[in-house]
Amino acid sequence: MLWLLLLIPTAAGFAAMGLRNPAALRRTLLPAAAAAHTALTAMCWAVRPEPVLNGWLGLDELSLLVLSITSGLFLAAAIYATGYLRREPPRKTDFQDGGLFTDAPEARFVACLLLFLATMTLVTLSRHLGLLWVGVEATTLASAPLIYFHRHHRSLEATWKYLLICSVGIALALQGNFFLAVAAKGSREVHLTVEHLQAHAGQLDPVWLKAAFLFLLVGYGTKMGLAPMHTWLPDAHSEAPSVVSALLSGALLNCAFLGILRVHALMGAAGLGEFSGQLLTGFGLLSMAVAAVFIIEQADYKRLLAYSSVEHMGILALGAGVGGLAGMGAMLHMVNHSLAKGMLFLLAGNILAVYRTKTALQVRGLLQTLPVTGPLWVAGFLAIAGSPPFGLFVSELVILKGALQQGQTAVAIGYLLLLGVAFAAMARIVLRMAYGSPAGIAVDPERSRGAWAVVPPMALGAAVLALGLCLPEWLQSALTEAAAAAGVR
Amino acid sequence: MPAALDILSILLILANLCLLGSSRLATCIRAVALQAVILGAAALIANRGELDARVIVIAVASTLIKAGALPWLLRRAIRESGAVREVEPFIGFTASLLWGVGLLGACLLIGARLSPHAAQGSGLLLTVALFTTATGLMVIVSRRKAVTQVLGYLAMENGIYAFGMAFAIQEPLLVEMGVLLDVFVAVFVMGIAINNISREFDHIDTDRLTALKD
Amino acid sequence: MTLFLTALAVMVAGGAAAWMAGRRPWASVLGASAGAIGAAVALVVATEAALSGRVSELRLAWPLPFGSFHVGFDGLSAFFAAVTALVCGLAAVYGVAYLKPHAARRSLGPTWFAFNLLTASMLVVLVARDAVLFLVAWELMSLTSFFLVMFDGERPETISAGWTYLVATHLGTAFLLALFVLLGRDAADMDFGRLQAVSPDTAAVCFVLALVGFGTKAGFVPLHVWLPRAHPAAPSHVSAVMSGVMIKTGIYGLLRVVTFLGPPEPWWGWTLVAVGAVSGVLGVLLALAQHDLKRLLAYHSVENIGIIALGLGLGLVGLATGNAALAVLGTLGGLLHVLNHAVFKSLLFFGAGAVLHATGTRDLERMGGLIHRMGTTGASFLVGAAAISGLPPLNGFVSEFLIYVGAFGWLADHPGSGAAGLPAIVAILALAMIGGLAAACFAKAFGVAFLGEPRSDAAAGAHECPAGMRLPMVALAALCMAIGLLGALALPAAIPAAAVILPGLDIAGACARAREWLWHLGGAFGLLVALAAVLAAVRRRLLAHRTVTAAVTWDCGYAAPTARMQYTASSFAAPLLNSFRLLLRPEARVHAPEGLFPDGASLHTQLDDPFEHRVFAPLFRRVRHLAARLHWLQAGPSQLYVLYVAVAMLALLLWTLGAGR
Amino acid sequence: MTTASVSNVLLALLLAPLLSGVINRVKAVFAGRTGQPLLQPYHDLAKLLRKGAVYSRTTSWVFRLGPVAGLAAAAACLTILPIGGVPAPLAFPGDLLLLAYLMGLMRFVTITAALDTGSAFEGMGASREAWYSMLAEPALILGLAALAVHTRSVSLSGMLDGLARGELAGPGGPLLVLVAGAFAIVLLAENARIPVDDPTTHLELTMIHEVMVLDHGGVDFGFIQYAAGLKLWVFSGLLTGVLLPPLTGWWPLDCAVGIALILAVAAAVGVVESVMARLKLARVPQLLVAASVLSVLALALVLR
Repeated sequence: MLWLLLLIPTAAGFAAMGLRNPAALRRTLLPAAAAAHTALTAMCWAVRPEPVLNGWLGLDELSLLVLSITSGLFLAAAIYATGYLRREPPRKTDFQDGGLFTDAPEARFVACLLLFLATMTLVTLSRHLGLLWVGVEATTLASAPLIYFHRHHRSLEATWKYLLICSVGIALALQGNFFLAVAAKGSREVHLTVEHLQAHAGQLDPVWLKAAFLFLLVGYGTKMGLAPMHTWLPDAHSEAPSVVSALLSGALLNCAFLGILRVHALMGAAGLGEFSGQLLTGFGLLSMAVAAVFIIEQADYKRLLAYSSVEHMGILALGAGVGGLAGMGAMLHMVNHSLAKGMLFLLAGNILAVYRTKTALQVRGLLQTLPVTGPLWVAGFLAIAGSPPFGLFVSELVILKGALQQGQTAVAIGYLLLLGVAFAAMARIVLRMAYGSPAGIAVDPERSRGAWAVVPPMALGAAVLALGLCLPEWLQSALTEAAAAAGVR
Repeated sequence: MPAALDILSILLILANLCLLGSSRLATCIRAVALQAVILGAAALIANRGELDARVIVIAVASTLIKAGALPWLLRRAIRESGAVREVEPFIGFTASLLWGVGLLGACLLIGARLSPHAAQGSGLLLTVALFTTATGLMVIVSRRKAVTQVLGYLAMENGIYAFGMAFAIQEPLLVEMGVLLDVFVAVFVMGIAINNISREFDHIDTDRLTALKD
Repeated sequence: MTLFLTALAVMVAGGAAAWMAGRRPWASVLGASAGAIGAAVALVVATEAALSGRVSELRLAWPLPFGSFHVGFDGLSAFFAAVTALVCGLAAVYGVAYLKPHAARRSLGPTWFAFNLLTASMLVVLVARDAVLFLVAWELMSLTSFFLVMFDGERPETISAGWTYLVATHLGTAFLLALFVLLGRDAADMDFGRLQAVSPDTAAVCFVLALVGFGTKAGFVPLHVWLPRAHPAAPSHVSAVMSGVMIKTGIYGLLRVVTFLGPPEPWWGWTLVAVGAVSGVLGVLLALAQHDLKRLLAYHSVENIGIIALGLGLGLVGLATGNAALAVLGTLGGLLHVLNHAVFKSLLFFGAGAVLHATGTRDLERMGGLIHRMGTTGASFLVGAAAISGLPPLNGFVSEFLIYVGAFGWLADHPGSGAAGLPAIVAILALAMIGGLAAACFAKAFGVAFLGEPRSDAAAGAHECPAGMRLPMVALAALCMAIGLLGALALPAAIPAAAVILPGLDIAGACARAREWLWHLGGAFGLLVALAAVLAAVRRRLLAHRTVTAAVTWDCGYAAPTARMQYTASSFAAPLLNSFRLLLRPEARVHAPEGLFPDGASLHTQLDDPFEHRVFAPLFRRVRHLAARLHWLQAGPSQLYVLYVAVAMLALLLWTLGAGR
Repeated sequence: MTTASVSNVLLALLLAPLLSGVINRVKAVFAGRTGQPLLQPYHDLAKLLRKGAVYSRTTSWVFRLGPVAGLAAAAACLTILPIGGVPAPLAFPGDLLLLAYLMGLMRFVTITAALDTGSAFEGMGASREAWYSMLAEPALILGLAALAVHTRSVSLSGMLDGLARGELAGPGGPLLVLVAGAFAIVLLAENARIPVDDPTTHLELTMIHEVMVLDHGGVDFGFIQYAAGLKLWVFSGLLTGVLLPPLTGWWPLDCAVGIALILAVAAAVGVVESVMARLKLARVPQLLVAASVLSVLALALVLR
């Protein structure tokens, strides 16, 4: 079963790479593979598959959670992408400097999407830290071509920064793995599998372990988008096609977070949980602050969303660092954020297609111009800003309660304050976009793409709403177990 | 014979300083290649105890790739983009050297903190490995060309590899997968990117790569 | 309880149906009737519960972390719920005719959905017995009202007003989050029954949090800045609901939370009295300076919230010092004023809406003489104006009377009490100033808008509004008089609420006494009305068979007075504002006549909200500048970005290992 | 007792116009003129009530409501005002506030009636009236508060009883003097007398109260004049109640004394008007604020 999870997207990917045309077949291949993957994931909830590859591949609550998010979001993105590919002309003029540019071959795009899914699945499934690292590295390789889909110099620049910064981070993470191995030298015949390390956490050398945690935190933190390592994120998200941005924000960042959580759990088992917790909390607050700074008066609405991702990654880190109830909150928040952010990026794609600009000030009267996308955009903003009745309100409330229960009053205050600032700044921009009169703005509404473009975001929005209205018992317990698996106690 | 390891370490340091101090791209490329060779040797020496095929293959392969394939590809990129053969640093070479010495000090401190806890392996090599990584970062940060950034990245890689040597980590596949994958990234992906850059901008300076900002 | 919830369900369902109906002509009627019917049922249920004071609860499982769908009625909830349902129902009726002109331009379904959802969420806020449910309903209320404020979102000023409102209410909610989480910190869930302050210090912190969080919604100065911007922007029936009842949920929340905090400290009451005095006086002063009718009314909401706070503050002082008389009179006065303000403020906003509907302007200086064309509106507006000015024999005076008597009585019982008497004195002084100023302000508003000659063609061509809008106004005007004359009958509705707020205090006697006084007051009012009637009859008899001729206004010998010679609102307000210029710094743009043959001359007084322009705007600007100054962090070069990574790495390593942590 | 109260009210209704007659006589005496007869106001009223009416086309029913409601309010005041230690027919806790706010009502209707004419002069008068009364109101209410504390009563009737005899000499003396001062100023302001306002001026620009009623005539004007008399009566009663509480226990005598005192106050007003000049408009607020200060002082004194 686990093998299937890995094989389906990989095979589909290579197949897509292989068959250059007919395009129609390829375009059906993408959602089909995604659907199959989702179905398998759903089955995993019913029956938990056995670990394979002598325990290197396995599925615990945490990985199942992340896997489900990734798979579900990918399904939505795949459907959206199908419509996207249908519409997108191969050659178009760059609306920023008017130059002509082409897109990468569609076959490669689809293939990379599927491989991206495969690599992310690998990250979630791997119980071996080395293998997990390989997976994270692989996600970089698979996603870089996606960012360079539109072949103009801005997207190339974004790709370059993404590659460089993430590779550096990944290299540091590798260093961290080595440190871990050294730390484990004390216990004979090392295995970097989660179970093994947890079992022998006692014998690990604390100093090396701490150093290892630092390296892995910075390394995976770069990928996750924690300030100050977040710098690749806004560029990549603003230049990549919106569907890719949605996957980056909604799925990739979680996978990186998963990497950090694995080590955090290990630290906890080794009795260093406080040390790692404080670091996570600190990075969380810092990320929220930095994100707030750049959300204020942000001119580009896709960058705005990217920075908001940084902010929410900060919230996740903070929640995991504070621990206790907040850990469960962080898990819930991960789900909510992925859904809401995916929705927003897909909608941003629609807006971009119609308004042909990423400058927020040049977008006015959304509610009138795009009768479906507009309201969804406002709803998505409210969701991501954490207003009821959307899910993020609940998770943010839980995290706050957790923080206060742990007696981290200062953290709670900073958390509330930064949330407020980000909200105010974001509201200013979103309102200007949604309201106002579209008069005097060149829009070509025929470029808005019917059901393909609105159904997926609508579904995601509905999911966030549902999570805000009711959180079934089984899900709550699953989240709690996931938090426990993440070593957040 | 840890003495040999120590000598290699010293050589590694020198290579780093050369990388920091030289003004010509070609020299830098050679310096990195040299590091790769040294590390290949170090690998063989470090695991002389159990010198099985796996170790040899890995050492030789990575040496060949990093000392052979990479320089060739980088030179080609430079030739194609017809870029200036200068390094064009943000920080002067002397300054970089001084910085390098400072980094060395920091690494010594960290190494000193760590090595007593090290179960085995050479304390010096540990320090040098860290220093090499730091040098790589330094080169990435302080040089202007995309090529030099790749070089810096390779240097980091060498540092990490050296670290792996220093402790002869037995964890199956960890070192190999890691190093090979990273090399793969450096060589192919970044290579491709560089070629794209040179096509798009007909040069490989990164100072034109600053259109995206706030 | 179930009936109540069913009513809410009907409301929301009707709204949703209206949304589905979209542009169809009957969509508006459908939504409105659903809202009105639901509100009517809710009104009946709530009134019954308020009068009986019976406690009824209902708890449904709600799978949210530490949340449960737990609602219930007690005196306090029921009282506020009744007021809310009353105003919302009438507003729904009023809204149909008011929105009709927009129907051609846009679909009204969504508006009605938002309106009904607003009503429903307000009522849920009032009956919620679980913090999570409360917060959800609270935020839902804010959001729906926000969407209604953005009704015509094309205009830039509406957008900025909406932003101000959204941010203000959200920041307020942040305080509430902190408050409730702090109260429920050690509890497994956040049911109201389990909320408590662990220590006196926590209680104090919670009180401050509540004061800020709920005060933002209620519009305490200086947290009121969103109010005069958002309320005028909304459609008038929404303004009525927001000003009349929505801001009262802030008062309700404050009272509700105070019941969690155990025995109050005296300084809580003093703070509330101080806040009330400041809000009241500043609110009415700022109102006096406005020439936008709806903005003026919005500022009066600030003033009346101040009066309510005065009463409740005195009540808290009484509760803290164990003085039943003061506690009861203050609390009852405050609660009754909640009802009264809801009645006459929504009446006034309906009137303003009718004027806007008829003349298309909110600017007083462009109105005048409307009473000739809009008789009913004018008459009901006059009643509302007199009532809000606290003039006998209307309801405004009744509630202020109770607060006054509470303060007077307390002073009379404690001669030589020294500084302890300060709250009472502050309350008296504030009420006295508010009384005079409010009367002046509404003399201006009514006089300039409805009396004299029309100042613009729009005013000259005005027409009376349709019956659908007149009916609610007349009903409310009648209610103003009824509560004025029979305040003693309205009082029992507030007594159970007071009992909830004042636990452990024997209030029966004081309540009975207050009621008796209100009977006296009603008698005096009756006498007044009778006298007026008799005199009117006499006058009619005297003039019956005599020559009654019409002429031009005597303008001191000037034969041809024109509309532009009338006293303007600016001129009327100028001297009063001038005596407070040190406090408010009003801007007067005077263009004095000069030369032998002066051309045009003009006087225009205007007053920017000092808190908005001297406190909040600079604050936000400073934050924006700070952020802008930090943008170099993201300047572009990849080297810089890698440097961040490297520095972070090195710093962490040195910090951890170097310091031997 | 009720007979006494009712007789008080009736006497007030009967004698109120006399006050302005007294004032005019006193002024005439000071000016060395013969002056109009003491009962002239009655003749004026009778004449006005016999006249027809001329209304401006601008005005509406609000204009006609003004005099009626004003007179009603003033008359209603009488029913809660005790004279000479005799409780008022309608005495209940808090009636003092009703008194103050009935005055407010009277003012409100006058102002709206004035605005109804759409004349610049009457608008100006209305603005000034609102301005002054806004300043006078705190003085009155705080003064009443001081009395309430002093007498432990929140009802006028209870209060005036509570004022023990000979207080002026006793400890409460300073208090009473302060309050009396405040009330005196309020009386002058509220009844549009010099130095605040000049009822006999001939230049509309300088009028305050008189200019508001320029357009009223006939019956309406009669009502207004009569209401003005009643208002003066009420304030004088308030003042004398404070200054000189009743002497004997026998109510007819007390009432007689009380009424005599009220007439004396009218005479005093006449004297003030004769010896003082009218203040500049800008100075008046200072006078009124001074009154409030007196009241606050009194309050501080009694709460100390």
